Amino acid sequence: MRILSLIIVILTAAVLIYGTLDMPDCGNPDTPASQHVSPRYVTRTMEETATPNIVTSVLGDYRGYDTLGETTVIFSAGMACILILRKRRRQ
Amino acid sequence: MIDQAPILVVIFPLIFAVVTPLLGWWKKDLCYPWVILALSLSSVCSIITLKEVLGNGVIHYHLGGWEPPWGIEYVIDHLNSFILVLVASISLLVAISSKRLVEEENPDKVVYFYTLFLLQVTGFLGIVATGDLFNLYVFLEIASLAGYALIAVGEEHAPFATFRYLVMGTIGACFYLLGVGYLYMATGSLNMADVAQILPDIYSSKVVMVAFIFLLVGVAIKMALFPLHAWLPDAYTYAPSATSALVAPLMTKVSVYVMIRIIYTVFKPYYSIEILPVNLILGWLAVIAILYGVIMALRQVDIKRMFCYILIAEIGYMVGGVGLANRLGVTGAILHIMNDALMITGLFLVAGAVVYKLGGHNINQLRDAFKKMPFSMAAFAVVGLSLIGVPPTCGFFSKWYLILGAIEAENWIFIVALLLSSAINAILFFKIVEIAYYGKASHAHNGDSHGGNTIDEAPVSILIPLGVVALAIILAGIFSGKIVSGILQFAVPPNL
Amino acid sequence: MDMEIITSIKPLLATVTPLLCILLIILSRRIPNLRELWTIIASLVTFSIVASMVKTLYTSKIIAYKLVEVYPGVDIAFRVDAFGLFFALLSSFLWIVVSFYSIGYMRSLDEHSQTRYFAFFAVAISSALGVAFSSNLFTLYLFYEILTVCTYPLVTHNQNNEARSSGRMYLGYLLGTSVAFFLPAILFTYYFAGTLDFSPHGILNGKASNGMITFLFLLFLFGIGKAAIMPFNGWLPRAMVAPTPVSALLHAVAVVKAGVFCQLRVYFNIFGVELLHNQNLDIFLIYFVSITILLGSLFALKQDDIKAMLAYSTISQLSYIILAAGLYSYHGMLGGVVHIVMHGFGKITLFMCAGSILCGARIKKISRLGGIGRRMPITMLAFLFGALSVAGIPPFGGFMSKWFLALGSIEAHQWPILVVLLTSTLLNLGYFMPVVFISFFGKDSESIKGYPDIREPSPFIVAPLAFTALVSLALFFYPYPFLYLAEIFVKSMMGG
Amino acid sequence: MFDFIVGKYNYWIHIILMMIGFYAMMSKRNLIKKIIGMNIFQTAIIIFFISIAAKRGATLPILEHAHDGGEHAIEAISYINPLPHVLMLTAIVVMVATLGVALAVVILVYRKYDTLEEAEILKKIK
Repeated sequence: MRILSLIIVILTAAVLIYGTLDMPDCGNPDTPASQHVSPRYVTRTMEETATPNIVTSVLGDYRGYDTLGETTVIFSAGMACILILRKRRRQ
Repeated sequence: MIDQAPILVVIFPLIFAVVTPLLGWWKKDLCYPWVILALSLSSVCSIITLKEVLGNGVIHYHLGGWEPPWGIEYVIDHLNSFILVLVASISLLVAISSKRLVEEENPDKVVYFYTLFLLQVTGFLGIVATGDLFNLYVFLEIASLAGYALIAVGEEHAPFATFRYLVMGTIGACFYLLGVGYLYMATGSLNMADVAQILPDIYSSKVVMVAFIFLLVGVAIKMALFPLHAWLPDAYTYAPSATSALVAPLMTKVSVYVMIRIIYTVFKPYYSIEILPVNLILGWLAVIAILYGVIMALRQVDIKRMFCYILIAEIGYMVGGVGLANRLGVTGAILHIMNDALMITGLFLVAGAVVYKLGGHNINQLRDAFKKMPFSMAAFAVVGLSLIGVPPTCGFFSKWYLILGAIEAENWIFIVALLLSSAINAILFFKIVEIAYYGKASHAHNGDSHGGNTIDEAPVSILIPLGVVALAIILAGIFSGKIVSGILQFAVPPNL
Repeated sequence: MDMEIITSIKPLLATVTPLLCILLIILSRRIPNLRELWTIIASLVTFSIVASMVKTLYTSKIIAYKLVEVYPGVDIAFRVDAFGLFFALLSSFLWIVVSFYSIGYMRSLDEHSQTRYFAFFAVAISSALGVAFSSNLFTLYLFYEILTVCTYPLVTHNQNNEARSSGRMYLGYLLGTSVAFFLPAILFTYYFAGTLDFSPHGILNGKASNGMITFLFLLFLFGIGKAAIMPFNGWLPRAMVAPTPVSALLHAVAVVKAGVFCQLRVYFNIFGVELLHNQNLDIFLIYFVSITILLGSLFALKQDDIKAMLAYSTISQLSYIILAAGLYSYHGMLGGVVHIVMHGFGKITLFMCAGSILCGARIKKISRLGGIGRRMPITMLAFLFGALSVAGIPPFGGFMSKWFLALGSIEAHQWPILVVLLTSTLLNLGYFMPVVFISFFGKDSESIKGYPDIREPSPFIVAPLAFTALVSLALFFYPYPFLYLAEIFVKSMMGG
Repeated sequence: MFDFIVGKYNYWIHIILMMIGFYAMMSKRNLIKKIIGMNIFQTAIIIFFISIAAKRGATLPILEHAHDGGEHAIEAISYINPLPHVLMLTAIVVMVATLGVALAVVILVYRKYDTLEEAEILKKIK
């Protein structure tokens, strides 16, 4: 079992590292990640959301629906814990 | 109202879920009608959405008014509007059937059970509706978390099975998230349509390839595709009856949907088939999954576990259809998403009825079940015939498309696997039917059936959904031509 | 030769009437007399609907009715041509006779679950009519499978261990062959021909390679297991565990004739006789079924159980009918088709006699029949009539079909077939005549000696069998309208 | 070559960290250790995402002089990419929620079997 896990882990790592070979260097400002979608958040956050903290404006506004989902996740987890841990009342 | 229908499909269960604990705190009995109401509204909205899509084409719903790719959008096309209707209506049916089951199995947890039930459905619907890769992850986790909790409150060994499922599920979700990360790195976008537009220019990138692999592996874990299926039988066997009837048909189908989206929408067939031979790998996995599933099912003496292995085999059908990579095969796969959702719901509803009435899910407890529960067993027979693929039940028609697709793709081994699984399914169901039909061999001999075995049917709340499912299986079969020409032919990725 | 096509709902009505009667049967399950009344009424109504179509067919018209499209180009649709009506007329007429007989038989043996019995009997008739009226291979397959499934509860009516193992074999053979061979054959046909609609000259001509045609031919030959061609004949003798009316109608007429009907349909209207002839498949076919003809008769000689003997006799006689497709001549085809009716009336008489003996004297073995003819003269006289007709001795109906077949084999220059026919006739007499002889002239057997109350059972039993025996006789002198219909059909294939 | 390693090494470290967690999830026999592995795995993914956001010479994604009336031209290049941060805020919450549910399940397991060793639990199931 351990050997199998080790093989799987090494394989997974190999694939992941293989992927990094074509990645832009860390900190490179010319990556697609920094150039395609995100510049708008930086440059227009003030006029569109009036929030200087860009993370906040994205979190609460541009991608606010994700945050609703996030809240739902917490709610689910809470309900899940109650459901799981609530003990049966003794009759 | 009609403009907002796409989002309301998802939001109704969510809002109702938030209110459920409060309502339950006030009056416990209100939870059940409340859930039914929520899911009915959601189903109605999903049907409105489907009609809209059929009438006016693809709906783009921008959440918060932000245009993509900056904001999150819902993209409802023929494929996912169809699956939305399916998910919403099947969860409604399961919800209807759940009343007595939940009261019996988790009497003091009804309120929280129903809350999570709704959250689970929210998760499924969110996954299906969204057009954003990360948003999909969030809803995947909602569905998963609710699923873990719902399964954990099952029978004796449920908690440990849940733990294993949780570990596997988390690995799957993490792989998916990693895939999204790699993809984001390569494209800078999270919107599926946007990513799809950018990708063709960078198909040669290793990042994209790894992203693709991880997205698929992550989804494959969630759908329990063959080598990654190990968590499924335990988890769904020990789960409470209402949970397994909800999760077993839907979680896997939703994952198959996501797989179709990734392979054919985010990536294009050119990439998934010409550059990487995904179709070959999926084809082989499907064949193994089908054969493994049915053979394992044959060995089980526990009907719920048997159904779980059947489910694993059925996943093979759909994945195999996706892997055929031609219009017929993918049509078959999508049609089978519907048919299989109906059949698996039927199976687990029967399992629920059996557990409720006969007190267990060992195959021997079914003795004389035809006498005691004629309606449940009649519905079971319909489901069984459909799984075997006897016309006019719907199972026949998806097989029909799949086999035609396989002939076109010249994938003979898949045809053999399909036919072989039909034959083994026949043996399998026959085994159950025989036990339920003959009962104890000793007293069936002397033609008198007047004493002893009186009808002792499952409660109406289970029988009605079961009847609807059985009817739907037949109708879906008879009208499968209409479904395909009316909806599915637009749902198949256009560039196949 | 284009025939005028008339759209009419009659074929659908005829198929659905027995199904409607099921509802009434179930509703009136507590009042046996009313329940049986519904069966009788339904059988009369069905027959009159079928008979009302004869006139239309005489004028070289075809009745068609399309129900629903299940796949682009594939419908569930009805189309009544002379051959279909020919079979439907036979089945629906004999249903009336057997309905009366069933009442007498089931009551005199005080059988259990009679409601279930009558209900499934009606389904079986409905699907036999569906087979007869199918307009394409798909609809045919649909009803073929329903027929298999719905006769299972009839075959295993006794619900004891013997019934269980026979039921297994029954479904195993019939479902197994249909899923493993018949279904792939249909799919391949569709793939090559692009349609499944029956056409007077076949649809496969020039559509596939010679090797493929041969392959398809073999798939169909072995796939339609109901025709009981060796080596797939094992289910028929085992199915004799069913109550006698079931054996009488289903395993002498509806089910097995549906099998040969399907075979002929496929050879005539999918391949086309020309195609078979050009590829020499017809020669292969006639010699292949000759084996069944001879072996079936030989096996029948060895049997001591009356019904088992009749079953082997049926196996042998069914292959006579298949000869129609192989004897490439007018009279050969005519003889095969007409034999459906001649053998039907003769064999149903024999089966009903066997049931009558069981009810009147509780005897199942031939060796115990000594002297029974003196106690039950009408039954045994009817047995003689039936036997002579099946063996093909004038002046009984069976002679006519054998005569045509013999003429056909001369026309087709297949002398060995003539020898086969004559040998088989001798064998037929060899296993029938001793039965008749000992029953009239033999010593009283032990089963009869001490039982003075052995006499003809209820008139419900005796009247139907006397009636069909007389019909067997009458068919020699007046074989219409069956002969007309057969002529119309065979001419439609030969001409044009 | 050196540049290559300097440019990519951080990804590799994240990957190694992930794999440590992944290995623990699969091969550890104690349920709590599995959960710890799960956490390591998830945390590594979060760090990985965050490192996508990095831009050399850029600052936090909070606008300076935001309220000055807009004379300062805001250049995307001077702020790091905010999107991965947002995603990871969500992911962290998901992770915590998963952890919570996992622990609750573990408690339930412990109540049933009085142990958290996988081997012993399997023995008790049989």
